[in-house]
Amino acid sequence: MVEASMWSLVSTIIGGIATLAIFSFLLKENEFYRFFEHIFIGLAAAVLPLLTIRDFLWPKILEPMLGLNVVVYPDGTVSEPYQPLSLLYLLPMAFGCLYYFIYSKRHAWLARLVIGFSLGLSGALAIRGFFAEALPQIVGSFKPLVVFSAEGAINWFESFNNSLFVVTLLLVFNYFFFTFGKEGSIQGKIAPLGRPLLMVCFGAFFGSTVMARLSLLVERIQFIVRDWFSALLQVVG
Amino acid sequence: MDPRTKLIRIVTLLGGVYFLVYFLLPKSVLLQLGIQQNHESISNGFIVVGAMAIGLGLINLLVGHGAKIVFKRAGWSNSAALLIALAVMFFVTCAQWVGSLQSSYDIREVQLIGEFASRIVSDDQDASRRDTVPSVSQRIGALVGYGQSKAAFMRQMVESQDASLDSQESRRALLDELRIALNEFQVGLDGLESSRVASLGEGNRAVMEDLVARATRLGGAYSALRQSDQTLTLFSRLYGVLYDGLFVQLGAAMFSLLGVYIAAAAYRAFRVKTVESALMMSAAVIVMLGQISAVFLMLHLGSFGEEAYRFLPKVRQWLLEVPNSAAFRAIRLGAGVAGLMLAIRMWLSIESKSFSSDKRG
Amino acid sequence: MGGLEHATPGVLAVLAFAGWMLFRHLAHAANGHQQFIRRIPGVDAIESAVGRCAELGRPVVFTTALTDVGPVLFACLGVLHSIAKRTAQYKLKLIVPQYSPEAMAIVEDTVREAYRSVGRGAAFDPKSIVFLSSEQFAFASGYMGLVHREHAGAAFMFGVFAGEALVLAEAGQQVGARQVAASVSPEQVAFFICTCDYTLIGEELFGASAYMSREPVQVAALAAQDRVKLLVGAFVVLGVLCATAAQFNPVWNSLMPHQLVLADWSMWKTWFESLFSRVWR
Amino acid sequence: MERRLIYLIMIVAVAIPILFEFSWAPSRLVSAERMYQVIEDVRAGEGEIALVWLDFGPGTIAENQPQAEVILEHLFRRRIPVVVLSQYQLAEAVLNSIPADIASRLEHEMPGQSWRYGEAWINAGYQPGGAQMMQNLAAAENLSKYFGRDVNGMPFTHYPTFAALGGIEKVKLVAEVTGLVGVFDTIIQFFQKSDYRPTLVHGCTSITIPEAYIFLDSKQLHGLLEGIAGAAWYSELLKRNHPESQNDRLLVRNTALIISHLVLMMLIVAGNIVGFVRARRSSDG
Repeated sequence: MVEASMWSLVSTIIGGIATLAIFSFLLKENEFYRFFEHIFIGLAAAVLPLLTIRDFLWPKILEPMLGLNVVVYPDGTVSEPYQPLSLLYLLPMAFGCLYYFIYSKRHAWLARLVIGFSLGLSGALAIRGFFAEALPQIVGSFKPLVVFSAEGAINWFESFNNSLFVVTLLLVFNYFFFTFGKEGSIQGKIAPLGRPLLMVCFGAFFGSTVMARLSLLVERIQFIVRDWFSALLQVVG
Repeated sequence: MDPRTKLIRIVTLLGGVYFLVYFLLPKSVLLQLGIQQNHESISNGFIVVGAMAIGLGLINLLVGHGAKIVFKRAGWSNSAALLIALAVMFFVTCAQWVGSLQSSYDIREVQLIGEFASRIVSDDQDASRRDTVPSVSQRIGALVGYGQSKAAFMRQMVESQDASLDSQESRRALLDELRIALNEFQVGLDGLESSRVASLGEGNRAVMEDLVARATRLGGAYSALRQSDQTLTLFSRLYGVLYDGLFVQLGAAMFSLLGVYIAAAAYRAFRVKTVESALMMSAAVIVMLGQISAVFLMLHLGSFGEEAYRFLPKVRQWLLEVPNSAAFRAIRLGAGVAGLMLAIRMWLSIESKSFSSDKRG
Repeated sequence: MGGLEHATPGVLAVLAFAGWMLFRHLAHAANGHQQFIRRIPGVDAIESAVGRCAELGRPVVFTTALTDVGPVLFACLGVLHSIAKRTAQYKLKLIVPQYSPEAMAIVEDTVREAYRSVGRGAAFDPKSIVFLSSEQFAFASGYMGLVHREHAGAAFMFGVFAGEALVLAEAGQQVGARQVAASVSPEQVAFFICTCDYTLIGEELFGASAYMSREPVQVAALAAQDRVKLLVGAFVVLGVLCATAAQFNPVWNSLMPHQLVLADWSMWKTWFESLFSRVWR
Repeated sequence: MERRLIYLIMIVAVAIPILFEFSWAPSRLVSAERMYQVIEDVRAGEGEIALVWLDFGPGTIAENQPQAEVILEHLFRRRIPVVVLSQYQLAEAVLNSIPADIASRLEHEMPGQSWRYGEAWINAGYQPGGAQMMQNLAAAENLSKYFGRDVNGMPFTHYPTFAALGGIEKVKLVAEVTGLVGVFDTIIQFFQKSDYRPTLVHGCTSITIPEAYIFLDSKQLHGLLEGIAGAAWYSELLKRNHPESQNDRLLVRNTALIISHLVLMMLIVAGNIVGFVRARRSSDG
């Protein structure tokens, strides 16, 4: 048990030093911060590509291609037949390697092939994504301006809410027209009304973001005050 | 338009064709065309193209910071620290991965006993496969032979590890579970061997299914122990320190700066100068008060405190559900339409001049 | 309301309408039709910020932050192209910190193209396109250090942002840079309003790109976009009226417009068959 | 100098409640109550599961981890089998640690009962590919075959509970816990079929709370945890039904959050006063 806690002790202490290095930026940009800034960029650059290989390229692409996913039973039969079609993955892999022609002066256009391909791909997906997300949103906006309660009387609170919702939606929607609203047109006159309503929305964002940001600070201080200090005491003690 | 640009535009079109066809055609047609059945591997193919770009960032860093070191430019020592961190993390991550791959293959060799036994039963029941595989007695003979050799290897491993008394309590529990599973498996295997099963009639199949259960338990116990051992290797420890100790903490620390920055931004910029900033601030304060209404209970303000504790979250809920949702939905729908138009332009390569490549080499 | 896995006839009609609007306005632009675009205040702030840098001789920083290859990157390129032309003309140092390797290739081409278009192709320095990291906060920490060390005079933040937006804006604020931001991520707009000199909200980014470059393709897309938005707006108004009428007489529920758009192929088939048989009889 | 003074004030305001470990009751959040009911009403029969996306890493662990913990604790208590997975590479650490911690906490609380890996939950690991992967997953007829192996390389078929999973219609609940941009939209836009859309709940960092409300309104989203405050109130609801449930560290953190909110609002008032005085002085001068 001692050996395991020694490693986690080292991990916590290094984590505390790294946190204080980043916090030192609050005083001013300094060497201590700059050193850990570069360490952070270096670690990130190593972790990201390897995780893509380890969690996707290897299990889903390379293992089937090399036949390593096939289990050979003691009697010579196999768990699943080798899929020669998986070798077709070599085509997109070769095509994807064209990215690296970015660095060549003469053949940079080859990189444009694969970049264009991914532009076309993300364009097509964005088309489907728009309809899948927008349609329920539009249908959700069909709110009756007058709402009756079960007993048949007008429910004023719901009616007010729905009317305010629809008016706000249309005014803000109207704010984002760019090729209408020539001087003197109605649309041009009511367009500015959208901006104050937007401010209510951004105020709500600011208020809820305060909670988000402070939570991060709380967690860091809790780590320093609780975990790091007790790790230091253990080492010193 | 030069041939290269034409080729780029055709490839861009092809990039989007598959997914647009998949979206535009009804499912029934897709099934008839056989697209639906192969959709997963086709999609994986597209993901592979993007995954190949993972080295780009690495090359940029190596070239940029490498040049700084070689030519001893300002800040080269930090660049050296960056590249060392990159190399160490790369090596440790690879070593840890290779170690876990090796142990997962070892685990698979034990697990295949259970898989193979259940496969013998299922193949025997499937008329179409029965004649493509060896006879039941041959297969069971191979199973028993393989099972005995694996059991002997694991018994020897368990006994050697029993001798080393310093292992932790949790590991001892895993070792005990493996020993029990091993003995159970040995009983099942010996029973199968002695019963000389030649065909899988009603009675014999129960013996086999019993062995499958025992082998599966053995596989589970062995994999639990090996996975626990895997976390104790040097490279796993180093990976833990670098990943959890350094990388995770640096990320969390960077993000936490926002906690103090937001305070500075609120103090400096949240000044009521215009109607708009007054509206923005009052909405922000209403939302904040709704999030911390518990404070009114703590300040012992009597009935006012209770009333505020109950009322403020409702006001916040109303502001978020009505004015905010309406305004934000309008932003989202507008941006959605703009995105749709740009998506069509991108797919059809209706590019703006700044991106057109007529003059590019 | 079920999900949308495959397009319904209604969705195809809306997509066809969008395509038609785009090609119609592209044709107008090709014939030299001058399309009206309302004045976007943020764009004037961009030009004055670059001018200030020319006076002080301090570098200009332009970042597309987390924007990956996609529709938003296109809009940012329109603005970057205009700014790069100005920095080329004023012989100012332009630095473009990058997050996405894929986007970086396109950004580099756009800046090289801008320098070439004002006859200063030789002055373009590929090292001005600086790759920092593709991890969000490693990128932010690199950007903070860069803005401080280069003592940036103007900082432009255009595109998709997340939590790091405030870190980027605070870094520019600390060195006294003139800052203009345009974010399609609404949750970050509140911070940019607090910390920047001017903030373009949501789609104004697309509008600014067309307004600054005045390129036929971008202007046509903006015009087409407004027509499709008009369709969506009319759809909402129609739906609200039906929903309100349905409170008085439930028959209106069957006339709700979305049912038309969401009806899949089999429903249309049955409608036509019943219509056809009624007409035939 | 002003800026650094503000930084110091905030750090001290946050550190005090943590140092002295005092905690107040959390604020009541209506959305957390509704989400509690949504998970309480989930019915998962044979071969039916919950998908829990842990799409967060070091940056937003402070808000997302408590949310993931209360959601998993509730699903584990209701014995609903869970597949944890992620669209984010850097979520690897939390995919392993959080379910394991909750399972051992529950086993500690209720000796004799077990929440073992492979029975209560399984870790399908990192799923790259964004929208393409998501529509692939939605179209899969057999999720066990689609995932193939868990993050340790073990086949899904090895674990009886997860050996024969059907398609998307067998997913009775999808929980997305994230602070990232775009991953939540990917689920909203692509994880559906024309005849089935699973119940979706969401643990979001507070910054995206206003955005999530439009999806609650359009019924694309059925439950929402609003940052740490949402997780704190949800843990309070769990505690009411399961008194032994522990949430003290979360409540201390939530209290520090409340105090820092108060300090920040005072800074806004101070900022306005200073601004007003300076404006007055410059107009007099």
